[in-house]
Amino acid sequence: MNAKDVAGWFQRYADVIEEKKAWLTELDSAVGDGDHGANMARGWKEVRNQLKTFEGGLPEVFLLVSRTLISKVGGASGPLYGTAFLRMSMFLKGKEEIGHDDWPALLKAASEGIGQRGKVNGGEKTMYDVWAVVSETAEKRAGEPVRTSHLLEWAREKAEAIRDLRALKGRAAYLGDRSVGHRDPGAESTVLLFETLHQTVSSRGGNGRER
Amino acid sequence: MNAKDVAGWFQRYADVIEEKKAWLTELDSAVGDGDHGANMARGWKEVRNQLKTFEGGLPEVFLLVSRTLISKVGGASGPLYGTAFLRMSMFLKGKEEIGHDDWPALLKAASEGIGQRGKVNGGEKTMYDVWAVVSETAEKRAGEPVRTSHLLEWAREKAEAIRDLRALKGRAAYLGDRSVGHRDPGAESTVLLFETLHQTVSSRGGNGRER
Amino acid sequence: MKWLRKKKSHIPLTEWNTSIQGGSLLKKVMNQPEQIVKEMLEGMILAHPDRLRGIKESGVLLRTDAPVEGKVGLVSGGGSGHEPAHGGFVGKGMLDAAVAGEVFTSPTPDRILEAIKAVDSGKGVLCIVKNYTGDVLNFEMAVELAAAEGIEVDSVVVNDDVAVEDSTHTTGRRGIAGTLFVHKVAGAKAESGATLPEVKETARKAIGRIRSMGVALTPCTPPEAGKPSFTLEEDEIEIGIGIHGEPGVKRTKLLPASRLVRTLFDRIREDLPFKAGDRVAVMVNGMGSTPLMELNVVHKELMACLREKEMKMVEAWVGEYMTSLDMAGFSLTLFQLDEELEALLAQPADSVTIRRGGN
Amino acid sequence: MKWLRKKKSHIPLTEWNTSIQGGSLLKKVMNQPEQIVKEMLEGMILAHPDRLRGIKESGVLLRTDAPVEGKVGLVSGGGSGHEPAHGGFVGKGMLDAAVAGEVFTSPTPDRILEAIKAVDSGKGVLCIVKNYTGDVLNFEMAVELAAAEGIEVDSVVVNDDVAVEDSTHTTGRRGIAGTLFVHKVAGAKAESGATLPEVKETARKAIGRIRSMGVALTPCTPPEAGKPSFTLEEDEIEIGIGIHGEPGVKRTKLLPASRLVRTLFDRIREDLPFKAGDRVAVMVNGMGSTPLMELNVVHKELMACLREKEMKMVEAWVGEYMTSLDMAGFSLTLFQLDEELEALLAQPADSVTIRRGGN
Ligand SMILES: Nc1ncnc2c1ncn2[C@@H]1O[C@H](COP(=O)(O)OP(=O)(O)O)[C@@H](O)[C@H]1O
Ligand SMILES: Nc1ncnc2c1ncn2[C@@H]1O[C@H](COP(=O)(O)OP(=O)(O)O)[C@@H](O)[C@H]1O
Ligand SMILES: [Mg+2]
Ligand SMILES: [Mg+2]
Ligand SMILES: [Mg+2]
Ligand SMILES: [Mg+2]
Repeated sequence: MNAKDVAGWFQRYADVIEEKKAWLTELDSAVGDGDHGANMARGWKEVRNQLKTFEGGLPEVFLLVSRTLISKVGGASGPLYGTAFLRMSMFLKGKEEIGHDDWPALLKAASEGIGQRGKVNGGEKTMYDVWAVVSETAEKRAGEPVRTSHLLEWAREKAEAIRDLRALKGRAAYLGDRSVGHRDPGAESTVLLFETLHQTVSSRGGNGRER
Repeated sequence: MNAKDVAGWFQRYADVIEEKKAWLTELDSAVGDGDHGANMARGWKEVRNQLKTFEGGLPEVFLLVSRTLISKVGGASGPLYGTAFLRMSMFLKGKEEIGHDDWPALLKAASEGIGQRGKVNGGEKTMYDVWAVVSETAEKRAGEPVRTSHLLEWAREKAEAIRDLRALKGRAAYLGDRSVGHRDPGAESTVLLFETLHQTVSSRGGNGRER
Repeated sequence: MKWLRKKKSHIPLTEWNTSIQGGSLLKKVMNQPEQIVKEMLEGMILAHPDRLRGIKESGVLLRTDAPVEGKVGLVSGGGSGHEPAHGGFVGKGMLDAAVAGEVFTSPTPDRILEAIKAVDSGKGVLCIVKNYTGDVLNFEMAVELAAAEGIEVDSVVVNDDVAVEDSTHTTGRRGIAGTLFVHKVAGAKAESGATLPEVKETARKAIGRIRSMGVALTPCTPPEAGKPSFTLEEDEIEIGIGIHGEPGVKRTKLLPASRLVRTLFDRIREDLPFKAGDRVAVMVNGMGSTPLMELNVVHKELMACLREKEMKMVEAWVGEYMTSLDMAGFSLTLFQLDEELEALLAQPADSVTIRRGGN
Repeated sequence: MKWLRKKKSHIPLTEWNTSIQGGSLLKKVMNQPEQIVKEMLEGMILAHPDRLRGIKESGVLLRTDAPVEGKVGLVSGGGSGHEPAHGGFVGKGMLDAAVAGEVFTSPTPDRILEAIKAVDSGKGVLCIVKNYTGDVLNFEMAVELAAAEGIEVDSVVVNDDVAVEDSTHTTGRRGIAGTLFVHKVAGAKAESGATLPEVKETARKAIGRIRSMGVALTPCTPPEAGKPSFTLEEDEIEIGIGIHGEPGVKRTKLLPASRLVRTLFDRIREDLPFKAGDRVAVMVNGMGSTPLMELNVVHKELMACLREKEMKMVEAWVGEYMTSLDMAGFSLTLFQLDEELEALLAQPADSVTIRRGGN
């Protein structure tokens, strides 16, 4: 994927966030303060605006997203996603394309960023769990080509699996046992990110590299 | 009526006020602030308490009621009824009985007291209208014996008649035209006073003087 | 949740929340509704022992240093349910005493008399009364009783509510939140050592220049009555509402803040009338359950109205001053200042609610 | 009612009260919900131009005289909807800046950074942060950015809410109304000319001695969400509620004030624990729509609890300090003082909400 492909991915994600805003908010109402949809929509709307006039390389498009999310989203998810995209931008410095082999390290950079920022190690029932499983599984398979369909599949499975956990971080933690059974909003918005990645790659048709 | 008869009247009135408290409050809710029942009940409960140990003459029993209402009722009705009973007490100074011929002047004293205190002349749709009609009609009939059944009848008729007026004084005045059609709480509690007077006199059975 | 479970089982609600009519529960933080005024006054004194003391069983709150030698005493009061009015305005530079009646019921003359006696230093006492029949009558009787006891005493009646028609044949305008500006300027005047007629004159001048009007979004529920004082539909508001939940002058659909403020402002402005070049103090007064966030939005809109009419705001009170229990809504007050009033308003004050240093 | 009728017909509600979900109307005094924070901040500045100025489009309120030479700057903030927190506590002896985010949403690092830069006089800046993941993360990033720009900057995190279990593996306790006591003592310390590490140490000491817990009688309704943040039955309350309407620790039937206060008091007292002989400051904080009358009843009950446990109250804040929009309910805070903290609490302050003269 080059800068243009990535910009397409982010545009698509911005659309999906707008569309799923109410749903994300509903998930957050059950376990948090009911603003995850509004928070994300505020940030990604601005990303879409910025992308309209954007002309830059691969690391710059990630940096643009990072800065925009950090300065527009607020709440917990702003700094967390912001850090993830910042770390990815740093990893991509000097590159013009994300190749097959880049995915494990790229995802690791993002996932570690979230883990550090959020002070989580996994199992706290946050978006980190999804990022971590995607990054770790990709790494374990080192050598095999990473397909976006796999990333999506792992993300979905994890988001589903952590429903039964008790939240230990973020606002949902205040619920204690009452958080069990509910979806985590940040985990779900992360799944959507991989879903749109996969859609973007698939719809390019093209060389099948990513399929 | 001597002091004992009057004490009996007031005791009976205190009972009736307790019983009709909710109704008076309801009337006041429609046109005022919904406390006339509570106000009156607070005052007359204390009157009943005081009467238990009371031993004094005719003016003193009126004075006791006046003082108690003034210091317990608050609102508009406290000073108004308090003034009425004070003026009656003053009129009865030196007397041991209320005779037939005393009624017109006694009621006039009360009615004038209320008129002065409330700065009303009649027609403002307040308790004064009832006191005034009773006093004036009794005066006009000078010479004829005043029966408590008449007092009650005049009071009832007036309270009914003023329903169709627009209130000009008291809280109900803020309603403007919207007060038309509603009963005035103070007028109704005044009717009850004459109703219990009549009941007291009737139940004495006795010499029929008052019937 | 061991800490909750280990208590013995809950007191049945009917044992304390009993005076509720029609069986519906009153969601208030209280014990017996009949005790709420007494308990509130106790709480206020306990919270501010340096500023307030009480007269037992009388509903009277006093400045700790009352009577203040060489100063005219100021007494105000009325029914409870308007907190912080009036106890929150007792202190140096404002009231010497506040008399609290039952909820929405004027205090009785004997209690007002106690307050008058307690604050009289020999220089006389002025009562500041809101224009409601009950308040007027009870204060009037108290003033007569105090005069009979040889105290130099007088009263002024505040009637700032432009929602109500004014006429000598009627009860006239109600006294609402603007009363607190009267406390402030009369308090500063009294503190300066002025005589009773002088303080009264200042208070009267202020009253002539203060105009207010309110709006309710929801009714309030008196603790003893146990049900709302009136009803409003989901999308209805009542413009010109009184501070006891008395009906207002007009029901209308909910309006945006800008429209709502302009409606009240126009009526207030036209009434005096206020005019270009006027220097004014403003009050945006919350009715009890309207958040400060919304009151600040109201203030912003009010400032736009003032700018448009070229009036100059020199002082703003934005918050809860004269509430109506848990009513949602607000009132606006404009106070047309002259040199004396502006200076008095800026004088120091040290009450629970209004505090300002010397400047 | 000519004055109303002569206006042109009402703006349809849908033109402004539009973001309402499920079609139900939001009974709030507002214009567009998205604008409410901005309009509120404008209103605050317009009401207090002598105390507050703003940084355009940033949600930052500053002391008019910031940066104050030779003084450590103090910055706090968080989501809006808690008014008067935090803008009401900006002023001499308290905060130098407050940063307001959207309703119930932490402000972003760039805005916090602007505040830090605006109050830094070269003596360094301390951020006072409530313990919510969003607040902590955004302030943390801002502190990193400020440090990168060469500003001496640090932060403390307040976590006074005993309703939430504390553990290093979890988010830990929330920061609620007790935060305002930290503003007061850290503010006084900074005003004394102390260094950043000294101010931080005082703030940390205070945090270690402050405990709070709240209860909700009704939920609150965020203006953009347009529906209550949670639901409670007619006779139900939620004990241990957070200030954003996050679920509390326990639902129970409505209790009389005395029981309710004792429940919170016991939990708070046992936590530190507070003990006989302690000198404490207390805060009875209204959540937004609980009348001052009820808060004073709560205070009376709290004083009974303190007396019983032989604790000495030396300062009481009874009113609205850290609200949750229009939620009904209250929180209690106890602050165990030592000599330094008691003296700092008594120092002068001149913010919109807390004002006290020199003494
Ligand atoms: N400490 C943390 N580490 C990682 N992710 C977290 C952490 N705290 C919260 N989150 C994520 O953030 C999401 C909530 O985001 P959002 O609702 O936008 O912010 P807020 O909680 O401040 O309202 C949660 O669903 C969770 O996935
Ligand atoms: N100025 C007045 N003159 C005579 N009666 C009055 C006047 N104002 C009010 N009232 C009477 O008082 C009654 C209301 O009494 P109440 O509800 O106890 O006091 P409040 O109006 O202070 O709540 C009215 O129904 C009316 O009859
Ligand atoms: Mg959230
Ligand atoms: Mg009444
Ligand atoms: Mg009344
Ligand atoms: Mg949030």
